[in-house]
Order: sequence, then structure tokens, then C-alpha cells
Amino acid sequence: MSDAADAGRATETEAGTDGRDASAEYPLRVEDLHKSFGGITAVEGASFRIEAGSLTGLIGPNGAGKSTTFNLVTGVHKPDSGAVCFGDEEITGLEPHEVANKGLVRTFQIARQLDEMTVLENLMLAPRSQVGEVLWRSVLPGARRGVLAQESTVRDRAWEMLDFFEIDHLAEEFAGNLSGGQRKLLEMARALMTDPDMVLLDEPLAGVNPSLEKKLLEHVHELRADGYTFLLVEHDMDVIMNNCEHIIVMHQGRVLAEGTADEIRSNERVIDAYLGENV
Amino acid sequence: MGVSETYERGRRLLVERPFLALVVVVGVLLFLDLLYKLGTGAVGIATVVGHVWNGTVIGLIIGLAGIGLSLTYSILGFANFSHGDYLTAGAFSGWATSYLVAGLGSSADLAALFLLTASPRAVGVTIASKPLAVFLGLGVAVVFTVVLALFLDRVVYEPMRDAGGISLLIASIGVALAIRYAVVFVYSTDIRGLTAGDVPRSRLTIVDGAVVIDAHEVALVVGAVALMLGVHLLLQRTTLGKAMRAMADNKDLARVTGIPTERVITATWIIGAALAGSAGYLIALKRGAMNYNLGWVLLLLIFAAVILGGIGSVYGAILGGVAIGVVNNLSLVWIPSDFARVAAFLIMILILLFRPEGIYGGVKTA
Amino acid sequence: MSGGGFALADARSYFRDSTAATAAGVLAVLYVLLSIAAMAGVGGTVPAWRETVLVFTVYALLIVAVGMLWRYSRNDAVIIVGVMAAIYVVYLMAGVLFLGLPLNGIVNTLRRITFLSAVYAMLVLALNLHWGYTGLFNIGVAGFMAVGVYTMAMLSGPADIALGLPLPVGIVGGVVAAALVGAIAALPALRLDADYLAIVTVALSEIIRLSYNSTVFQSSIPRLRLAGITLLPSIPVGTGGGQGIRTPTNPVRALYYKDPGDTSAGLTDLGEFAFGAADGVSVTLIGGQGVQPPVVIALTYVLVLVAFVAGFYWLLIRVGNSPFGRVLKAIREDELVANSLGKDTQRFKIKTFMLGCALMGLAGILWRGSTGFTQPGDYLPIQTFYVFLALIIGGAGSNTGSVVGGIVFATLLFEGPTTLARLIPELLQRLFNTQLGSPPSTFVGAVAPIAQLDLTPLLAYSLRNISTLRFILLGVLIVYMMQNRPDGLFGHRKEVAAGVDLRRPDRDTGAGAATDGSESG
Amino acid sequence: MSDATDATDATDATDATDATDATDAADATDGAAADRTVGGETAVAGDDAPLLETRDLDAGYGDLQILDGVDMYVDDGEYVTIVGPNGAGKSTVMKSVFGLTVHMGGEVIFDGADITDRKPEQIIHEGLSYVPQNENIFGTLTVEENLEMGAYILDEVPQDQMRAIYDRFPILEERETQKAGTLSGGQQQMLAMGRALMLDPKLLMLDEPSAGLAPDLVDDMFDRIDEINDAGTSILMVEQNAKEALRRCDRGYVLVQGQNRFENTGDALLDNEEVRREFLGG
Repeated sequence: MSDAADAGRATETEAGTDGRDASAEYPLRVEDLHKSFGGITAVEGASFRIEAGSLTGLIGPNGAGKSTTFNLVTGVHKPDSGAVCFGDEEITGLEPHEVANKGLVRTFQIARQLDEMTVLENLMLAPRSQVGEVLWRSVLPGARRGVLAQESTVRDRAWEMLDFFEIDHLAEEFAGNLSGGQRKLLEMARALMTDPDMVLLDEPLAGVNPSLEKKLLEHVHELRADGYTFLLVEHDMDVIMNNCEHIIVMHQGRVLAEGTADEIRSNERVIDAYLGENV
Repeated sequence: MGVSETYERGRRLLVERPFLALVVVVGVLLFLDLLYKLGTGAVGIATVVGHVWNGTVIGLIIGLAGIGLSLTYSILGFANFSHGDYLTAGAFSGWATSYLVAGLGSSADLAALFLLTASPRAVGVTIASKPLAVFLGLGVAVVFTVVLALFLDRVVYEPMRDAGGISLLIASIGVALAIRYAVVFVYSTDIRGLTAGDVPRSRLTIVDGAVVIDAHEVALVVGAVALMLGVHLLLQRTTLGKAMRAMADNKDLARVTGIPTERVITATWIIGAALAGSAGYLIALKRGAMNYNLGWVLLLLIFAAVILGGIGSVYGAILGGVAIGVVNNLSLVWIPSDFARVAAFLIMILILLFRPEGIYGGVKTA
Repeated sequence: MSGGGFALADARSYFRDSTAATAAGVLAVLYVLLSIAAMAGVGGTVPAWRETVLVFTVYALLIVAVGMLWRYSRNDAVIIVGVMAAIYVVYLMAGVLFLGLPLNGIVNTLRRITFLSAVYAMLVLALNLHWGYTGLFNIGVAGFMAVGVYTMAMLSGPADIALGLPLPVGIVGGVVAAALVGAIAALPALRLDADYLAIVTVALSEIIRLSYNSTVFQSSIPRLRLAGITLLPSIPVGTGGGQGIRTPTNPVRALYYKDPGDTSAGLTDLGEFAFGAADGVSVTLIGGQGVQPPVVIALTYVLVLVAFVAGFYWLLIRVGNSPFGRVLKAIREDELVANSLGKDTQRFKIKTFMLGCALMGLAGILWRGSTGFTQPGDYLPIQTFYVFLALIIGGAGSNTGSVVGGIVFATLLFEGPTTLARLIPELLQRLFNTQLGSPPSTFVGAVAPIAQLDLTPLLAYSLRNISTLRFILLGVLIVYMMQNRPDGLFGHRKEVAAGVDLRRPDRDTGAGAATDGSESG
Repeated sequence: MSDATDATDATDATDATDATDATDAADATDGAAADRTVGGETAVAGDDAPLLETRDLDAGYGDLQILDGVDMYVDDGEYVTIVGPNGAGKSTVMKSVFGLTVHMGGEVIFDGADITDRKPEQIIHEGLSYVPQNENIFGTLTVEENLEMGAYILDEVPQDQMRAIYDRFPILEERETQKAGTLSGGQQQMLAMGRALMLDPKLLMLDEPSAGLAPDLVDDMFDRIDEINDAGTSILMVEQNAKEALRRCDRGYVLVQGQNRFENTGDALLDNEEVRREFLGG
């Protein structure tokens, strides 16, 4: 019981600003975000920060504001107030592509593969600032040589990524022909192709069968060991509890509690929130 | 509301939405220019009133046709590019009937009457001289267009119910071509003179001149307003009308509620086509001539009206139609007549860019 | 594995493939028609069966050849050339066997279908960049063509309402103007949904056409006055209004004539040689009249167009097979994904819209470049719909499909009906020895005799109005394609957007592969 | 056994798809007598056959399977709640019963009839109404028109039923001519229920009726559902608010990952430690 109270208190103090250099230790910091849609408040003062190199879980009952928070951080929606900082920059209200180019990349809850593009094309799309994304460089004979050189590198990386996720046999398949689980893998692989500093995973396991789920989680752990930071939104509590060292619980647009799996599991307020009690 | 507040709002508009600000400025300038022209006598008051009257008459037709376009847009979910050619189909079928009725017993042979090649003077159709011919013609225009629309729905659109709006839009371009050139195949591309004889008209004297209003214009206004009223009552009072609005609002919920969506779609086509057919017939009555391009040329103006009024809104379509009609005519104060349509199109584009939900935005099929 | 068995198996497999079946079906119809005609045509002195067998064999081989190409060719250029060649054979046989055209006429017919194929191939390629690649639903193609052609004519045309600048300036000016108008349209319009964009673009193209049609700009651009203040002075450049405007002299003429504008000034050396050869050689070969100078000039111009088609194709393949093209495809599939991966999709869309419009302007210039004249009626929305139908037939998203779509549209749908309308009376004459007689002047006159079971007046009327029926055919075809084959002949085909071969790199080539090898080896 | 199949066939034959059948349905709702005859026949199949039953139901969207062998039933007059963690497939159960998902296996029996492959506009004729979670009213229609739409399949609006609904939700009568889109969240939810009750259904399916309501309105909402059930309408409800829902219902299911893991009376489920843990993961 006292653990739970501790966890609650810890949240409040940590969310406040402090003197340390937060940008190195906590790449993503969200402060007092508010967002409402036509009178319905979706996020109401959410604050949290994500530790570098961690695998943090973001959970909460339906309508807690997780997805909106996700969209506010990644620039899909603009917050009414509050701030989002990434690294040593404030990224509040930036366009999605600007956020992505800072090194903060997301996946989508319902996998959004590019159907009429092959798996390889999907992956090769992702790397940031490719030389050949400039029109004249792709066309002019002299400049194109540089483009092609980079294309080879990108292709090789894409194949490595396919090997890593063990979907290399699907390389030349249209993404639209993939199964639900394979799409999830592709989605994550594509996000990683951008060489991000941090990845936001929006329900990466929804609709994924257990054996693939295990594999996907292994990949996440492996990548985390390589220094990636992950924020994971997931409704499968087992997954969150067994894999995340730090868990943030949202409820009614706010952060209700933070802590380790054990702390969250024994937090009465969290249990109440999940069973539908007003907190 | 204080001056400073107005000023502040103006300043914010200028900073946040410069394009919109520019449009507002141009609008104000044009209005001032109109006053200037009226003041200096460069443009007469009667001329302006005449433009407004003519614009209203054309606008009612556009609005009438716009209702159907708006209904199909909101209930079937696509921009129907063949809607203008429904007007053409109505006009030709209706006028062939009018000629046959009016010309029976005259010297002209049936073929010439059916093909509208008989001399208008010999047939002599006007609302005053042959009211029955006009009335029957209007009726056939409605029936023929409805049958055509239902046939096309069955053959073209029904197999594509699950297709996206763009696929349907492209298909409707194909339908438009087929209808228009089927008309050409029968009637050729020649312009057909239709009415002849004395149309009763009256001159309204206004300050510095006069505005002429003829019986066909009055018939058109009465017909259009009656039809609009009918549609209003249908949509507001009948269960079917309510179901149409419900379906435009939320198709999935309509299904869950047990509304037979296919029957609602059929009703949508019937109403839309009936209005389109009568609009085609009436505009030909007003102009006294037509050719195969009648509806196609109007189509973009109809789109403009619907977009101006807000897609899905029936009243919006009517208001938008009148607004587009008036703009189309009133623009003649500043620009030569071959630019009148350009002005209407420009307004439509501006509306799409700055207020895509239209002036009646948010309201659906009401 | 006997040869015959192999061919049969192939035939079965590619007829199962509906793409090939569609192509084969179109050819098969022509094949049957022309074969019947062949039998009829040789009814006289020559043994009928010999020529019949000949024609049958040629067309059977054609169908098999095109089908094989379609299915097995990895080289898209071969497919394009193969389709074009097959169509040449069809037209050639129709011209020689049934219409009895002289050499000059036959060469001119082939020249004409090549010209149209090239023009539509270019336009479809440009539209494919918008719609096929990026998903931008632009149905204002005709307007952007008009801007290109009119700007060129007003800059370098021969009329006194033009500026009289050198032709290259006019061409570049036209292309740039089309791109700029595209940019103005794109900046705000690209935020709209596809159906709104469609309405905006078609309205814009009508605004452009009506402006060129207006008497206001006929001889000069008038000064602009508002509330008594002059905002713009008058500029002495005009559009010619509804009467149209003269375009610069076909530059190809300069190869053959000393003064391209005046034939009486005499021929150049090349002219002497080429005209002489075209006439002389063909006279020697076949006898009768040879190929005449106007056809030689037109043929030369077509060669230029073909070179431009190759250029368009090359350019768009490069654009497509690059990281740039990959982003465009991603925008088409799901713009939010592209955006979330760090691509500034608005910028990509605007650039693409400008490039496509510039190419439409250039294609327009090339289309009107040999005719010496253009008018607003050349740029009706129907022109846009032609291009769209051609793209749908070819298959949106494929550059090869675009070219094939352009060819198929121009030769079979646009020119095909009129050619058939000329063939049918010949066939009736030879088969049934009946004459259609002069067609009735009205529809009623054509239909009324049906009561007496006489269909010939309706047939004659239909043949005379074949261009009207062609529009109906095109309309029906658009509907058919959207219902049954929205992907067209080449849609849904894997044309990978990348600059390099994407197969797994070999373990022992390049330095990059070495790390790869050590990891997975 | 053969009786059972016969009975099913018989009900199949009365399959309501066109206008004449709509009148049948009207009769059924107007006078209970007509209704009971059909009910009487089906009752032969088994004396206590449930009103709604899903047997080994598999369903999902596109090629994504969500439900994995769901066996549930609702007896006549019963109040049944489905609870479970996020993403368990609770709403999917309802949508599948109502013919709104891709059916992948098993069957749905309602009132003795196999309705597995029927479309929603047919199912509604059987006496089964559904209130979706979101967008469950026609916002541009007035309150009264919304209720009329609820009875669309009848030839005319059943005034007595309308009266009963206005008596149950007086606020709706006050707002009769107002556009439904301008109502508050709680009022919209009442309107949605009212609309679904217009046909006096045998079973009312509610998808998260408390979602998005202010806390003080939630209790009120549950009270009203109790009243509807007390008046004889069976209820199948999906709720996020598990505590309250289980406290009030007759019987509950806990759905986890597309399977019904627990079934018991509401109170028993509430006291079950395992169930509590299921919500937060093992």
C-alpha cells in the first residue's frame, strides 16, 4: 500500500523541472499537455519523461488519452497547451515530418503499410534525407551517380533489416499481401530504417500471434541493448508487465501513476481505474 | 463591438490568413467600385437590377439542379460528373414531347417535330400559347430523366457500391460522355431554336431605366420554387426524406437502424433526376434555344453552387445557386460577358480553398 | 517437349492471365474482322483460300507474338515496340488489302497513328506522374497544355500579336509558364481531397480556355482599372481570341526548305536528296506515285516526337526509380506514413505537380508544333478525359503502361473507329455486293426503315456519325474499365521504385556486402 | 434434433426482408400475440432455449481474426454483461451478432433462428436492437426524427412506444425538436437507447453506454438500463466500467483475447481474484 503511495508521489516530483541536464538522460520530456476535440477533453495535463535507453510502457484504460498523447508528441495533432521536448530541442507543434527528422519515429496502431509497394520499397523509403529525394539529383546524369551509390547502401541496410526481422523471404512481395503479423514487423523495421534515436510503438502486438509476438519482443530487447529508446503503448498487460522496466499509467487524460511492474500491479488506484472506478 | 476590436480582428486575419484577407480586400474594393460606378452614372441602377433578376432566374435553375447533385454527393458519396447531362437528357426528351404535342395537326411532319427541326415559328410554343404542351413536356422531361438515372444506377453504379468516390467519379465521366453523345447521335450538334411567338412580358420602370420580365421567366421561377418547396416538404416531413437525411448523416448507423439503404439510394436518384430533368427543360424554356452541351456547360456552375452552399445541404444548394447566378450576371458590371463564367468558377475555387465546408457548412441534406 | 505443345501451353497460360487476354481479345476482334474482309477481298481471280490462310496466319502470329511479349519480356521497351509494330501490321493490311491506298496514303496513315500515339504517350506519361505515381487527381490536363502552347505562340509565333522571339525561347517559355500555372494551382489546391482537387483543376482548365477564348485578350492584354485607378498598363500581346492563333512554323521544314516559310525559295541539299529519294525509290520499288514532300516533312516531325517520347520515358523512369519516386508512391499509398517517416510531403507534391504540368505544356507544344495553328477549342475538357482514359487502359502507376495506353488509345480507340467506318462499306461491297447508299440526313430517317427490317440506313447513318459513336464508345469503355479492370493493362505490376537492382547483394562484391556477409554467414 | 432443425427452417422461412415482412414485424411489436405464436413454435425446440446464443463464434475484420470460439448466451429477460481488458474483442462480439463483421466460423442463434449470415437490416426485424458505442445518433436530425428512424421498418410510427420512451426519458420530450447533435453526451446516449427501443426489441445490445459520460451521469445511466430490463427487455451489454456493470447484471462474461475466459454471476466475478488480475495482466 505504501509502495503505491510512493509511486504516486514520485510521479509528482519527477514531473517537475529540476536542475539536472535533463536532455541527455531523458530524451523525451512531455510537460502539461492539453488537448480537446470540440469540447471533449482527450488529454488534460499529461506530463512524463522517458529515460534514455529504456523500454517504457504507456498503458491505461480505453479513452485514457494514450493515442492522443502519441499523436501530440509526433505532430499529428497540435496541443492546445503544454510542451514536448526531444533531446535539447522543443518540438511542440512541429509537423510530423519535422518530428521524425529529429530522430523520433513512430509506428501506427493499425499497421499502415504502403500496399502497392514492395516490402523492400517500404523499407528503402524510410532513411532520412536521402540524396535522391532531391528531384534534380535523381535525374541529372552526373549527380545521379551519388544517388545510386547511396541507393546501394540503403538497399544493403534494408536487407540487413529484413534478415534481422526474418522477413527476407517477403522482400519482393507487395506489402498489401502480407499477413497482419508480418505487417507489424514491417512497420517496425521501417521505423528503424530511419535510424531513429527513439521509437514510439503504438500497439505493435495487436493482432500478432503468440510466436511472432515473442519474436517481436526479442527484437525490441535486442535493439534496446544497442541503445535505442522505446516507448510502447500496448493493451496487453502481460506484455507491458513482463517487458517494461518502467510503466506510465494514464487515466482520464492524465498520468495516474508511474513505476515498475510490481509497483503498478499493486497500485490500488490503477486497479480501480482499470475496473472502471472513478479515481 | 469597438473599433479597436474590429481592428484587432482585421490585423489577426491579415497575419494568420493572408489569402483570405486578400479576398476580403478585393471584395470590398469591388463593392466600393460598384458604388462609384453607380454614383458617376457609368452603370445604371436599372442595369444592376436587371443583372440581379437575370442572375436569380438562372440561379434558381442552378440551385434546382444542385439539389440533386448535392443529394447524390452526400448519399452515394461521389461527385457526379454526369449530372449536367441529366439536364440535357431532360431538356431534349421534354422538348421533343412539347413539339409533338404542340405541332400535332400542323403542317410539320412528326419526324421534324421529334427532332426539333420543325420551324419554331410554325410550331409556336410559348407558355401562353401552348400551356399544355409545356406542361406535358415538363412531365416527360421528369419521367424520362428519372428512368434514365435509375437505369444508369442499375448498370453503372450499383455494381460499384463498394468502390471509392474517385472510381465512381471517373465512371460518371464515362456516363456523361455516353449520354451527351447519344443526344448528339439523335439530335446532332446543331442549336435548336425552341420558342417563338409573343411571350407576354412586362416592363418594370426603375429610377433610370427599365427591367423586362417575361412570362417564361415567371414560369421558371414559379416552377423552380414549387419544386424546391416540394423537395423541402419531402425531406422534412416524409419518413423517406428523413431516412435520406439519416443516411447522409451516418450510413453505418442507418443500416443498423434497419433503413433499407438500397431503397433510399433509389429514392435519391429519383428526386435528383426529376429535379435535373425539370431544370434542363425550364432553362431551355427561358433561353428559347438549346444544344447538346446545355447541361455540361452548366455542370461546373452547379458544382460551384453546391460547394458554395456546402455539400449535402439542400438549402445551401439553392442559396448557392442563386448566389452563383447573381455573381455570374453581376460580374458583367466589371468584366466582359465572356468572363462571366470565369468569375463564377473563381468564386468556387476560392470557396474550396478557404471554406471547403461551404456557407451552409456542417448541415447535411436539410 | 515438342514445339507445338510448348506453344499451346504458353497460349493457355497467357490466356488465363487476364491482362494478356484483354490485349489478345482486342486484337482478336480486329483479326476476325479483317480475316472476313480478306476472304471477301480476294473473291475474284486469285484462289480465295491462299490469301485467307495468309491473313489468318499473319494475325495469329501477331496475337501470339504480342501475348508472348507481354508475358515474358523483361524489357519494357521491347513490349512497347512490339505493340506498335503489331498495330502497324494491322493498319498496313487494312490499307493495302481493303482500302487500296497508294504508297503515299499508307505512309501517311502510319505517320498519323504514330503521331497521335506519340502525343498521347507523352500526355499520359505526364499525367501518370500526377495520378499514377502521386495520387494527385488532376483533371485539368487540357488547361496546362493550353498554357504551354499559347505561351509559345505568343512569344515566338508569326502573328503580329506575338512578340516574335526565337522559337527555343517560346518553347522554354511555354514549358515554364505551364509549370508556374501548375505551381499557383498546387500551392493551395494540394491540401484538398481528391474529388475537390478534381473540380478545382477542371474549373481551372476551363478558366484558362475561356480566357484564351475571350475577345478581351484577342489583340492585346488591356490595362486593368479598378475604381478609376490603372493597376496594369496595356501589353501588346494577344491570344487571337476565339479565332485562334498561329503557332511558329514547323522547325523541321528548315531541314528541307531554304526558307521554311516560303517554298518558292527552293530546297536545301538535304531537301533535294530526301524528296527525290522518297519519290524515286518508292516509284522504283512499287511504281505509281511515291511519297510526297508534305508526308516526308510530317514523317520527320514524327521522328522528333518519337525522340521526345523516349525522352519523357527516360526522364520519368529516372524520376520514378529514385528515392524521389519512392516518396511519391508513398504519398499515393498513405501520405501520413510518408510524413511520419520525415518526408515533407507538401513540398514533394508541389514539385511533382509543377514537373507534370511542365511536361503537359511541352506535350501540348509538340502536339500543335507542326500544325501552324491552335484555337481554344483544342483544349476542351474532353481532351483531358482522352488522356485519362488512355492512362486507365495502360494502368495508372506504370510508365510502360502509360506509353502502351497512349498507343492503344490513339490507334484503336481514337483512329480505329474512323478507319473501321471506311472499311465497312468496302467489306459490304465485296462480301454482299451491296452498296450502303448515301446515309439519311437525320436519325429518324435512319431508324424509320427498321420497320421494314432494313438496317442499312441506320448503318450508313452510324458510319457517317462514327465520331459521335466513338465518344459513346469511350464513355462506355471508361465505365467498363472502372468496373472490371481499374488496374488497366499494366497496373498492379511490380515496377520497383529504386535506382539500383534490389536483389540481395552478392556476398563478395563491394565493401558494404562484406559486413553483411560476416553477419549472416 | 430433427424438431430443432425444422423449427429453424420455419423461422428462416419467415425471414423478413421486404415490405410485407415489415408489416409482419409491425404486428409482432404491436400485439404480443402474433409474436408469441412464433415464439411458441421455437419453444418446442427446447423448453429453455436461450434467446440469444453464440456457438463457437469466430469473427474479425478483413483477414484479422478477433473472436476465437466465443460461446455465450442470453436468456429471455436476462441482463448479461461482457467485461474484459482493452482489446479483448468485447465490441466485436456485438458487431458479430449484428452481422457487421467478417464471419469466420461458428453460429449465432437468436430466438431459435440462425442469424449468422444475415445483414443488420434483416436482423433488426427479428427483435434485436443494437446501440453502437460511437456515433450512435443522427446528429443532423431532430430528437423526434431520430426516434422515428428507430421505427423505420414499421409502416407508421408506433405512437404508444414513442410515448413510453418519452416517459422513460423525459428530457428527450423536452428536446423533441432540437437537432440531436446539439444534445449533451448523456442525452445523446439516452436518445440512442430510445431509438433502439422504438421496435420494443426482445434483446437490447448496448456497447459501452457509460463511455464518455461524466461520472455523476454514469449511475443514472445504469439505473435506466435496470429499468429497461425490469420492463422485460433482455440486455446484453459491453462495459469498460466493469465494477458497476458486474454489480448490476444477472450474469457476466469476462472476455480475454477473443475468448470468454470466465462466466458467472456478476458478484461472483467481482470477487474472483483471477478475474481482477486478468484486467492488469498475469
